[in-house]
Amino acid sequence: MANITMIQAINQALDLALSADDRVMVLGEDVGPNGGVFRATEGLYEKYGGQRVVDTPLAESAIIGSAVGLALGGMRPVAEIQFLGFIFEAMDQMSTQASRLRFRSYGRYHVPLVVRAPYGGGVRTPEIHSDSLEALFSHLPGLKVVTPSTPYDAKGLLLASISDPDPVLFLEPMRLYRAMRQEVPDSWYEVPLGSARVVRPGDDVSVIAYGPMVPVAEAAAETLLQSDISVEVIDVRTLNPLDLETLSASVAKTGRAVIVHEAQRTGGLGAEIAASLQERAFLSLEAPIMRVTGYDTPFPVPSVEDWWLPDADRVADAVNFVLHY
Amino acid sequence: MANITMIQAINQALDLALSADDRVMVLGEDVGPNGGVFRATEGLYEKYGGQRVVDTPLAESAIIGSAVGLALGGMRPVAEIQFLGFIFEAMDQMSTQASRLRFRSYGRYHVPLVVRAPYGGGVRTPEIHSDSLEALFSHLPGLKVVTPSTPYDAKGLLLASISDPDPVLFLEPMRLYRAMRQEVPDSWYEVPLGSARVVRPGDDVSVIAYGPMVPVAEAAAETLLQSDISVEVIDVRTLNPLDLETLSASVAKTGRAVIVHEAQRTGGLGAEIAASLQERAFLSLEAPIMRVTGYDTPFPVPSVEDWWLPDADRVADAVNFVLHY
Amino acid sequence: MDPLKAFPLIQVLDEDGRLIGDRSQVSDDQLRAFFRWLTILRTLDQRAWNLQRQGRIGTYPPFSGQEATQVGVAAALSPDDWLCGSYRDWAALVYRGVPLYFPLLNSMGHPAAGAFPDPVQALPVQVVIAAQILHAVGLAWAAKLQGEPRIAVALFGDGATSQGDFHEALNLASVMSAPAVFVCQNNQWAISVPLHRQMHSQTIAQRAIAYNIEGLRVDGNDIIAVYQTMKEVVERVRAGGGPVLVEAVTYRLGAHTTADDPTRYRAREEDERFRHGEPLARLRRYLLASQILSEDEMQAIEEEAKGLVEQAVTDAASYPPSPPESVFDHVYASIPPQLLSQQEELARRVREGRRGGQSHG
Amino acid sequence: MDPLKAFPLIQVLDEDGRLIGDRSQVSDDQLRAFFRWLTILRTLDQRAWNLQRQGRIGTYPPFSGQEATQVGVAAALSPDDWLCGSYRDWAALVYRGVPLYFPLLNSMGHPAAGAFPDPVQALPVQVVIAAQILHAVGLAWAAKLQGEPRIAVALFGDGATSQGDFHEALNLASVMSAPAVFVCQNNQWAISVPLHRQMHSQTIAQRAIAYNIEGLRVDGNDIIAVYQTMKEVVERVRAGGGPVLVEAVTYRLGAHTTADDPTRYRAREEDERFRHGEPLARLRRYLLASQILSEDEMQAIEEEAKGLVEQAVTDAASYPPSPPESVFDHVYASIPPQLLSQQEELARRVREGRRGGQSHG
Ligand SMILES: Cc1ncc(C[n+]2csc(CCOP(=O)(O)OP(=O)(O)O)c2C)c(N)n1
Ligand SMILES: Cc1ncc(C[n+]2csc(CCOP(=O)(O)OP(=O)(O)O)c2C)c(N)n1
Ligand SMILES: [Mg+2]
Ligand SMILES: [Mg+2]
Repeated sequence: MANITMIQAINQALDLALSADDRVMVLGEDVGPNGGVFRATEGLYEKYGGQRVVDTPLAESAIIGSAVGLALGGMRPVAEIQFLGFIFEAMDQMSTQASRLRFRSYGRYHVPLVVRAPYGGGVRTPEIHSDSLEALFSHLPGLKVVTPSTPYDAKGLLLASISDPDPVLFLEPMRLYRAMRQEVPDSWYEVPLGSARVVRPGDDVSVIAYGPMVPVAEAAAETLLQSDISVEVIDVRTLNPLDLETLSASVAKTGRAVIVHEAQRTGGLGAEIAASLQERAFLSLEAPIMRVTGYDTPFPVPSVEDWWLPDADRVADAVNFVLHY
Repeated sequence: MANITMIQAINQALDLALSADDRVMVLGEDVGPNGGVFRATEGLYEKYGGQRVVDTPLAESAIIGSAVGLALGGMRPVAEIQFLGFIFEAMDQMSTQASRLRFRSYGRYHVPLVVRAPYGGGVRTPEIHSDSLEALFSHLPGLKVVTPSTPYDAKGLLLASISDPDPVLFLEPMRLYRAMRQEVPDSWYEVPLGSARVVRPGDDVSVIAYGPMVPVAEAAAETLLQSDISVEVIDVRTLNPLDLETLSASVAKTGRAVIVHEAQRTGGLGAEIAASLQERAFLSLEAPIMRVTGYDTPFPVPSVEDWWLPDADRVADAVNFVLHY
Repeated sequence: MDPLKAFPLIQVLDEDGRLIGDRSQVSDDQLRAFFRWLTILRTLDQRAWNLQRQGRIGTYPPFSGQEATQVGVAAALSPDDWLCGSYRDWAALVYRGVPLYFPLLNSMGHPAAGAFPDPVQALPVQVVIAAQILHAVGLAWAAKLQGEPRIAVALFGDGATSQGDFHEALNLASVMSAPAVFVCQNNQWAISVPLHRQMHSQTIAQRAIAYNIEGLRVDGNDIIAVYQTMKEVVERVRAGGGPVLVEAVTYRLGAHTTADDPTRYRAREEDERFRHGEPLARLRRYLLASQILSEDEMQAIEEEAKGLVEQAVTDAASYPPSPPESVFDHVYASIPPQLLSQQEELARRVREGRRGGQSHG
Repeated sequence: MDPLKAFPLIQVLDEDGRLIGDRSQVSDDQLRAFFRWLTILRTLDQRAWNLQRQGRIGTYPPFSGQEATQVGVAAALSPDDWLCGSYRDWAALVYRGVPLYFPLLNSMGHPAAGAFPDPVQALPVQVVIAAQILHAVGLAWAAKLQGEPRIAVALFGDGATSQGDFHEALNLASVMSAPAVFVCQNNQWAISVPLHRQMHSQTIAQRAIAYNIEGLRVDGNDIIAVYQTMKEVVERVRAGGGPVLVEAVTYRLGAHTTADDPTRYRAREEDERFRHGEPLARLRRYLLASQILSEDEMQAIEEEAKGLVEQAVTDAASYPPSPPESVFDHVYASIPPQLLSQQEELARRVREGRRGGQSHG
C-alpha cells in the first residue's frame, strides 16, 4: 500500500501489466523518454525498452489502426491519445474497426486494446485539449468506456481494462491526476468493468456523476448535508455498458435524481442515463431527472472555463430543484 | 409543381442553388459525370461544369477540410459524403474545425457549409453503409443536423441549409430516396431549420420520429387507429437544435410518448429527446417515455437487417405499453 | 526524376502473351495451376454477377481483370503470413483457402462470411477504404516484436492511396521497419473517378520515395511478373529489409459493383484497349503458344471450373441461416445485461414470427 | 536518388553569418527591417516565457529559433494572401499585422485572441496538428475559382507531416492545381519525438515527389534564404504553377511549450550545436560584418523592442475581459432557444457572483 495520486496509480498499473505480460506494450506520442505529457508512462521506457514503450509518429489513426493490428497479432497494446480531443483523427479506427472486428469476423477475431486518453477541463489547457467526448463513444457498440474518479479505481479499472478481451476506452480526468492521494495496494487488483459505485449513501436524492464530476458531487452533498439533505452520490465508473441496476436501485429508493457531467448537455451521456432511469423507475420518481452539465457551446478558453464547468453550487441548485418540485 | 421522389427533390434543390448563386459548388466522390452513387447530382456536372461540380480524390477529411477553406474563402460548398459511415474519416474536420470556427475566431469567421450524406438501413447495403450516426453529430455544438422524411421537406430543408450561415449536416434517408412521390414546387422555397412537423395529429400518444422512421411511425399509427388509438406522429426534422417546443406541447397534450429511431438505442438521439421531455412535461406524463430503436449491436448484415430495424409492429407494441402502463 | 523510368513496369508476358522477360522462377506446373485458378475465379466472378442480376445475391464487387494480381500476390505468401484485403479481393482470399462459396455468402449478407475457416490467415474483407493498411502494419509489427518470420500484406486500390490512412500506414511501417508489403491494385478507377483525377502523379510507386522505402511497379495483368516480383519482395521483407510498396498496374474490366453502371463515366474504347491485355486471355495465349496447355486441356479446366462454381452456388444457397438474435453474440466477449434483454426481445419476436423491417415500414 | 542532393539546402548566409549566396533580392533596408522584427519577436517570446513563469499568462509555445522562417514567409506574401498557421506561428502573424499583445492575450485564455483585427488575412492559430493544411487548400482553391490572384500558405511542423491530413491536403492541392504553398517548419522535434522517429526519410522536401509537385529545402534559420526562396515560390504559385512544398530546416531553441521540459529528452550538446546557427545571431553577425547595422544601432533597436513588448504586456493585461456568457454568442449565427436559456442561466449566475468551476469542485 502506498498513498499515491491518480497519475501514479495509472503509472503503477502500466508498470505491473508490462512486467506481468510480455504481450503488453504501450504506444503513443511522447510516451517514451518523455514519460508522457502528464508522466503517466514515466520510467517505463527506461525499464521496458523502446520496443515495448513506443513513441509513434504524430498520427492518431496510425496509433489506433496499428494497435488494432498489434492486438490481432497477439499483443496487448495500451495506446495513448495525448488528449481526448485528438481522438477525432482516429475516429474511424475506433468506430468501424477496433470496436467491430469481433462482429465483422463473426467472433473469429477480437481486439484486446486499451486506449487511454486524458480528458475534461479544470486545468486551463489551450482549446480542444479539454473536450469531454464520452457520449460519442458510449454510442458505439463493441466498445467499452471507463473513467475513474479515484487513484484506487484508476489502477483497478485500468488493470481490468487491460485484462478485458474487448477494446476499452479509458478516460482519465486530467484535473484529478494530482488532485488527491489514496492508499492503493501495490499488487495487481481489478475493479470490475460494468459496475457503478455508491460513493456516499443517502436517502433524499441520487446524484449520479463520473470522472471529474464525482468530487464536485461529493462537495455538493457535503454542503447540502448542512441543510439536512441526504444525498446519495454514485460514481458511474463504466460509461458503457452502464450499470443501470445500481443506478435505478438508488433512484427507486430516493425518488429523485440529478446527473452531473462536464460534457455538453445536448446528446450527453446524462441523456441516456435520464432516459433509462425514467423507463425503469418511473413510478418512483417524484420529480423530473435533472442534468447539470457543460453548456451547449464548445469547451471555452481558460478565462471562461470556471464559469462554464458544472460546480457544486449548480449541483446543489439542481438538488434543491428536484426536492422542491 | 411536379410529382417527384426525394432524390429528385434533392437534385432539384442542388440545381436551383447552383443556378441561383455562383458561389455554390458541389464536391465529393463520384458526384461529377457519374451523378452520385444515388444520382443526387445527376446532370449537374453537365450543366455547371467540372469547376462547380467536382469529383474529389477519395479522402473524406480532404473533402470536409478543403470545404471549410472554400467556405471561408467565399464559396458555398455543398459536400457529399458518399455514405454516412465514412464520415468518421472526416470527424476532426467536422467536429473541431467546421463547427467551431465561428467560436474559435470569436465571430470573425463562419463556415457556411452543407455536408450531405445518405444514411440508414433498409436497402441491403454492405456493412458500414447503413449506419445512423446522427446522435454523434447532435452532440457537437456549432453544427446543425437536419433530416427530411418527404420529398417536399427534402428540397425545402436542403435549400434552407444552403442558405444557412452555419455548417449543416444534411442526412438523407437512403431508403426514402425513391420510396414515395410528392407534389413539390419547382421554385425555391425553404423549410425553416429548427422546426418539427406534426405529421398527423392525435390525442392518446405522441410518436416522435425522424427520417426513415417517419413512415414507420405513420404505418403504426394507421394500424393502431383500428384499435381506436389516436396517435400523434411528429417528424423532428431538425435534430440539432431540437424543436422542443413542438415536442413537449404534444406530450403535454397526450401524456405519453414513444420515440423511434434506427440508430442504436444507447446514447441515441432518443435519449436526449426523452430526457428533455421528462424535464419539460413531467407532470403530464402518464407513463415512461419509451424508445423503439435499433439494437445495441453494429448495424447487421443484409440478411438480418429487417429483424434489426424498428418496424411498425415494434412501434405499436411500445404504444400499447405506454397506454396500458 | 522521371517516375516512369525510375519505376519501370516489370513485365514478363507482353499484352499479347509473348514472353519478353525471364520466367525462371515459375515452373510449367505452377503456370498450369495458375491457369486453372484464374479460370475458376473468372467463372465464379461471372456467375456471381448473374446471381445478383437474378436477385439471388446482393451487391457484388467483381474482380475480373485483377485475378493475376490477386492470385500472384497470394501465391507468393506463406500460410502464416497475414493478408488484409478489401471487398474486391476475393480472388486472393479464395486462392488462400477461403471456400469458393464465401464471396457468395458475403453478398447474400450472411454474417458468417466474416469468419473465414481456420487456418486462413486473413482479416475479413474491408469496406472502409484504406483502413486495413494500418492493420497490416500492426500485424507486421507484432510479428517483428514476437520474432516470428511472418509478414503482413495489405491489398488496396488506387483510390485508397488518397486516404490519410495510406500515408500514416506507410510512414509508420517505414519508421518501425515493419515487415509489411503494400500492394496497390491500380485498376485505373475508383468507382467513376479515373486515376488522373485521383492524383496528379505519374505512378503510385513513386510514393515510396516519400517514406524512403522500396517502390516497384509491376504489370498486374501478368501473373508471372506479379508472382515472381512478389516472391522476391516477400523474401526481402521477411529477411528484415523493411516495408515495400508494390504498384500492380491493372484494370477493372467490369463495373465497380453490381450497383454501378460504368457506361455513365467511361468510354467503351478505353475498355476495349485494356480488355486486350487482360490476365486470363494473356496467360491463355502464352500457354497455348508455348504448348504448356492445349485447347482441350483448357476446355477440361473450364468444365471443372463450372462444376466447382455450381457447387459453390449450392453450398452458399444451402448454408444454414443464422438466427437473427445471434447478432448479439459477437459484440462483446460476454453479453452485457442491457444487450441480453434486447437479445431476448428479438429472439421472442423471431419465435413469434413477427417479422421486422421494411415489410412493415 | 539521394534526397539530400535532389533537394539541396538553399542557403545565403552560412551558420556564422557569412554571405555564401546571392542576396540580390533583399535590400539593406529590408535587412534592417528584418533585424528589427526578429529582435522584437525574440524579445516578446522571452518575455512571454517569463510571464508564464510568473503565473501571469497560461501555456505558451515559444517560437524562438523559428523567427527567420516565420518572418521570411510572411514577408513574401501580399496582404490578400491567406496564412493558416498553428499555435507556434505568432511570429508570422505579428509580422503580418496581428498586434503584439495577441499572443499574450491568447495565452491568457482570452476568447478575443481568435479574432485578429481586419484586414489581417489569417485563420486563428490551429491546435489540431495538420488540420489547417486542408483549410489552406480550400482557400487557395476558392481563390482560383474566383479568379483572384490570392494564394494560401499553410505553416506546420515536422510532426504534422505524419498526419493523414498532410497527405490528403497535398494530394488534393496537386490534383486541383491549387495556388497553395505548404511550408513545413522542420524544427527537428515534435514535443519529445525527434525527426528520425517521426519519419525514416532524409528530407521532408522529398515528399513532394509523391504528389508530383515542386519541393524545396531551405535553411530556415537564414532569413535571406527563406525570404528570397519564398518570393520566387509565391510568384510561381500565384502565376498558376501549382502548389509547392517548402521544407524550412530550423530548430526549436526552447521547450515545446511552457508545460514542457526538454531536458527529459534532448541532450544539451545538440542544443549547443543548433544554437550557434540560430537566425537572430546569424543575421546580427552578417549585418555587423557588412556594416549594414552598427552595434549602437542594434542596441537602439533592442531598446525599442523592449519598449514595444512592455507596451504589449500592458495592452494584454488591460484588455477588457469578455463576459463569460458571451461564449454563447459565437456558436451559431443566431442563438437557438435552448442555448438562449442556458445563456440566461449563466448570465444570472455571473450577475449573482456565483463563481463556478474548480473553486467549488
Ligand atoms: C472511407 C470510404 N470512403 C468511401 C467509400 C465508398 N467507396 C467504396 S469503393 C470506392 C472506390 C474505391 O476505389 P479504389 O480504392 O481504387 O478500389 P477499387 O474499387 O477500384 O478496387 C468508394 C469511393 C468507402 N467504402 N470508404
Ligand atoms: C492531432 C493532434 N495530435 C496531438 C496533438 C498534441 N501535440 C501538440 S503539438 C505536438 C507536436 C507537434 O510537432 P510539430 O508538428 O513538429 O510542430 P512543433 O510543435 O515542433 O512546432 C503534439 C503531439 C495535437 N495538438 N493535435
Ligand atoms: Mg481502383
Ligand atoms: Mg516540430
